[in-house]
Amino acid sequence: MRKCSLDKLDLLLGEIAKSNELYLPVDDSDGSAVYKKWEKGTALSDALNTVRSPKDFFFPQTENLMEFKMQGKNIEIIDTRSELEDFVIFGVRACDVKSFEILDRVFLSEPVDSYYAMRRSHGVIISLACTRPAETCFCKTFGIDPASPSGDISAWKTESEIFFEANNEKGEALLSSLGALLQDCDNEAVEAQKAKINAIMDKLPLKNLTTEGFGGGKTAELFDDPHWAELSEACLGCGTCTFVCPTCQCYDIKDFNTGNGVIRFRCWDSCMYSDFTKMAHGNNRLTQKERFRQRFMHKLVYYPENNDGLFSCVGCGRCLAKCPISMNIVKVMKTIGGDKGE
Amino acid sequence: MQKITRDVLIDKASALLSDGTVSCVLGWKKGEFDYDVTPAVFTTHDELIKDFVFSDFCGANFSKYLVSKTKNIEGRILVFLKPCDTYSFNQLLTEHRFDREKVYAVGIPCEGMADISKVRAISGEGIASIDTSGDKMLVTTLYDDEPVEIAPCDFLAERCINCKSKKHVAFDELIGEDGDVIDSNRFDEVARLESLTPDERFAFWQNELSRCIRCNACRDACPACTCEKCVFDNPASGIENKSPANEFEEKLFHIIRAYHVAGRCTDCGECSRVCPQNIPLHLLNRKFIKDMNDFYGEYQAGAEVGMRAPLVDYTTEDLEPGEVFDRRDTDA
Amino acid sequence: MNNLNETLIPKVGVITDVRIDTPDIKTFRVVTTDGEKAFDHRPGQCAMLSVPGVGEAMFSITSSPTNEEYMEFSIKKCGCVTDWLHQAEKGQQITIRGPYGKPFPVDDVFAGKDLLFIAGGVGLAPLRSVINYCRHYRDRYGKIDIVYGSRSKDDLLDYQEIIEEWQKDEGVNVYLTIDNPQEGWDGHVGFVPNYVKELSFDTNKVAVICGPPIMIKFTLDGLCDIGFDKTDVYTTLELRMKCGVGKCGRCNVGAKYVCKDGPVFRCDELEELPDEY
Amino acid sequence: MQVNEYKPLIVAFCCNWCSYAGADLAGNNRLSYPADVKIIRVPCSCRVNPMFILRAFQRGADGVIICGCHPGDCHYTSGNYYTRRRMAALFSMLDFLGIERERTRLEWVSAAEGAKFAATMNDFVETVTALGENKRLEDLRCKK
Repeated sequence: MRKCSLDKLDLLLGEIAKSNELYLPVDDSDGSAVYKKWEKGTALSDALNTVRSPKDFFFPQTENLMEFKMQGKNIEIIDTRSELEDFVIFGVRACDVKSFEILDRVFLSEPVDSYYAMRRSHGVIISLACTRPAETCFCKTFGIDPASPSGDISAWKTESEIFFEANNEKGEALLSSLGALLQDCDNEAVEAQKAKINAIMDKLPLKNLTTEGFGGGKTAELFDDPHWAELSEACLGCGTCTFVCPTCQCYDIKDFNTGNGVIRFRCWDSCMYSDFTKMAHGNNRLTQKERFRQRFMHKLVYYPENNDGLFSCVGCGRCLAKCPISMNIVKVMKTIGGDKGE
Repeated sequence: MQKITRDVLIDKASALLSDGTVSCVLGWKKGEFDYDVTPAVFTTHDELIKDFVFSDFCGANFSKYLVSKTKNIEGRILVFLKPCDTYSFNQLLTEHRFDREKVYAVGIPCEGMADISKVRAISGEGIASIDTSGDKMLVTTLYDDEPVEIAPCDFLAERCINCKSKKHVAFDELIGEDGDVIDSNRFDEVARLESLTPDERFAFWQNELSRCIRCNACRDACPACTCEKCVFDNPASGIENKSPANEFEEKLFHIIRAYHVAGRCTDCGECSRVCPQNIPLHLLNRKFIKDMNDFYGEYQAGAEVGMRAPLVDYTTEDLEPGEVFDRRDTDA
Repeated sequence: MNNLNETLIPKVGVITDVRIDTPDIKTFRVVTTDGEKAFDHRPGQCAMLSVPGVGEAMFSITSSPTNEEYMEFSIKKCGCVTDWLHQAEKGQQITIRGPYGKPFPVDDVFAGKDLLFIAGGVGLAPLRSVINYCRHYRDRYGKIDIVYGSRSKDDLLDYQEIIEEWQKDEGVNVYLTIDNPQEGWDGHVGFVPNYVKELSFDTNKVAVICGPPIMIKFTLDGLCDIGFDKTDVYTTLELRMKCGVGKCGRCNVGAKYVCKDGPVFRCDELEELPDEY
Repeated sequence: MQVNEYKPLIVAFCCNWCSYAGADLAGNNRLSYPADVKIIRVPCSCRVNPMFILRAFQRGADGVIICGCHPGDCHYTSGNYYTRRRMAALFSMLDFLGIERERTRLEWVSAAEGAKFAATMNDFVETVTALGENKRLEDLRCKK
């Protein structure tokens, strides 16, 4: 374990930024936190988490896939990608680090998505333990420990110091490169910090939320649950929950005619949108109830069924905070899951 | 705090349910916390007792729900309307979006609704409970033993601080006393932006709109956006339902969204309330409202049923677009 | 083979022949710019065809894998991409990627069995690939029965091939039907599900159904009525797809992705999935 | 260097019944206006959807001008009155977003006003040339 005093954090970030692009949560003009590129004087946000999840780094909201040049009947396909530089994401919370594992299972399973894989291989993740979990947090439900985040390097912030521990070679290489800015230390302070966080975790209102009743093989039982209709009743069909979600990974592939060629790009899509499954001859999810059900069944049943029981939710609480009508996965889990009739 | 209590509303709803005036009630359902209420339809007294809430966090405008909820129902639906909701209600009636006979509207007074992000900014994250029964809001967090006191001026949503009317313009029945149209300062921020240089305005909007994630929540929550098929749902538009690829598409979406409701927007402020990225979208709508008031005379969408909006009307003596700027420049 | 590392980047294909099958179905012959087959596939698999600027869509490969020169796609005009393709002429380039999906189990389950193919309308397109595969390796399979119906005589796909080749094959029986009586048609008239029941096949065979959802549903019911077991009946599904590799998240039925786990499903498997297709 | 050679691309939406004929007349009378003005004929100036204007900017226009019949002379009685209100609102909104107000213009040009058409175009091109390239409503993907 190594440490650095907080007043030297700026120097440390500057050192990291010398050889890598460095991104970290900073306070935005509207008061919320957002990942931004570090420049001299950029301060780490004190907010618990960013509104947009860090999935953007590996799975950007819009990404060009290729370009086509057309002449007469002929088509030329141009791969427009350029080589990426290494980059570092600093201050990723435990829940968001876990979300990368969930995305990896989709994009890195055969056939590998090379766009995602390339970004993933160039990114170094420095996680940061939470100090002030919010009432909307329920990461424990999915077995995530906010006091011990994973990532290439784990970090803990106390009142006066910041502690680092490398979790793999990639992380070790980065920490070593920072040389004298870091001092070796024992893990006493970090252990104390962990204990403090865990004490708070026991006070969280959603601490007893359970995944009981969900998981692979539950399709038949839950698909026709009568509660879907009332849960989805007020749903506006907007894409807020899907776009702030760190694990939502559905995308669309579209063409844009620039006037001198066609750019094929992919962008986030939302199962909440009415045209998500619309085909030339019809739509198999006609009402918001079906679209709503798809989102939660995917996270709580379909995904675990295909991924050894791993749920596709990390309990970050973004959808709880941002849904315009305050409908969210917690309400769904409590209504149709194991807590039924609580 | 709200002057009217949950109990009064439940009594009213239960009475109307039991005498058969209405078959269901569109109301607010309590959530996990003290602030996350969800619009819901109640059909029995027991359901109301169990889940109905009314507090400073019941900001959602119910009028738009009537478009879908009045279809396929037996009897009438009871809806509670705050003064600003009644304007949207009238506007939707003007556009023949729902059947008035299917609705029983109960006007309720509103003391202004809270903006949870403002509350959070003061109390800090980790809200354990919120007491809205007193004049000041008492917020207890997981981290402090003593509650934080927040005054209305600090927690009220922007749209409520600049409330345009406490008067109900449509109802079948009113609970409490009706208020008046208020001479609010709602156009001050628009005027401030107008007084900036074009470069400053460009920088302001560039920064605000760059946060847009195109979740479409502003459109989906807007009571004026009730097209069966929106241009932003049409694949042929090239910009349907998808994230903005660049700054141009951000602007395109927001200009067209605001433009399409120009003259029909009642300034209910739902667009800004639902925006997950806190973009002050209502300023775009207010700009149109302010312009139309300036150019064509005062007009409040939804004030009465059947009014003709400025953009579907004309006089032979209207200003030329060029004169618009000349006039503003001489004013300034 | 498609480069696995670049699943989303297609190859350029050339339309070398366009055959007008019915008033709204054309069959396109596609090869790469080198004049070769774009990739190998198995019967029942699909490919993503696209017209840059118009869109990309999944189509079943209707030609048999045993055809080593080119691939064929029978495409009904019904949306943006298909409208555009219907206007395309010989020599037009498009893009192609694949193959996608799970094929029919032609080499294990089907081997040695009597086969019954039931198709309606453009639903013959995915089956033609299997039928021709089985005809090619005729000795590996038992008797082959084909029931094919369409709205009218003019709407029968691959009519020439059916008359001139399939019907002449030994051990292959073709039963054609059209929905309504028509001048110049002396064959059977009636809907496919009813015809299948009338024909009352013996049940010791594997059946494959493809057609409009309503036809599949009634035909399956009909087969069950005459004693077929759902474990012996296969069908193929179609839903909106974008990536073709089970990642874009829209073609799932329950936990199964049609592009990856389908499009071929055994009817008993299908029954376990939620009714959302 | 390039600034000197800069020639703006102008899109002119012209009403079929007046301005388009006005443009014809300008041509017949050998009145010159810059070739960078691309005319799009519309059945009436009120056919111009705000989206058309934004699209024109997206596709590389540096200025967009809408020409219709003089108020009172609309072939469809009142189309241009609506245009006037719509464009007043839209131009004001573009200005509110900080987009140069001089890039958009509405002019009334009758079929007899060939000279006015040419003069209007010359003036508009001059104005937009002075502004330079459209940077605030551009779509980089559409630039070569």
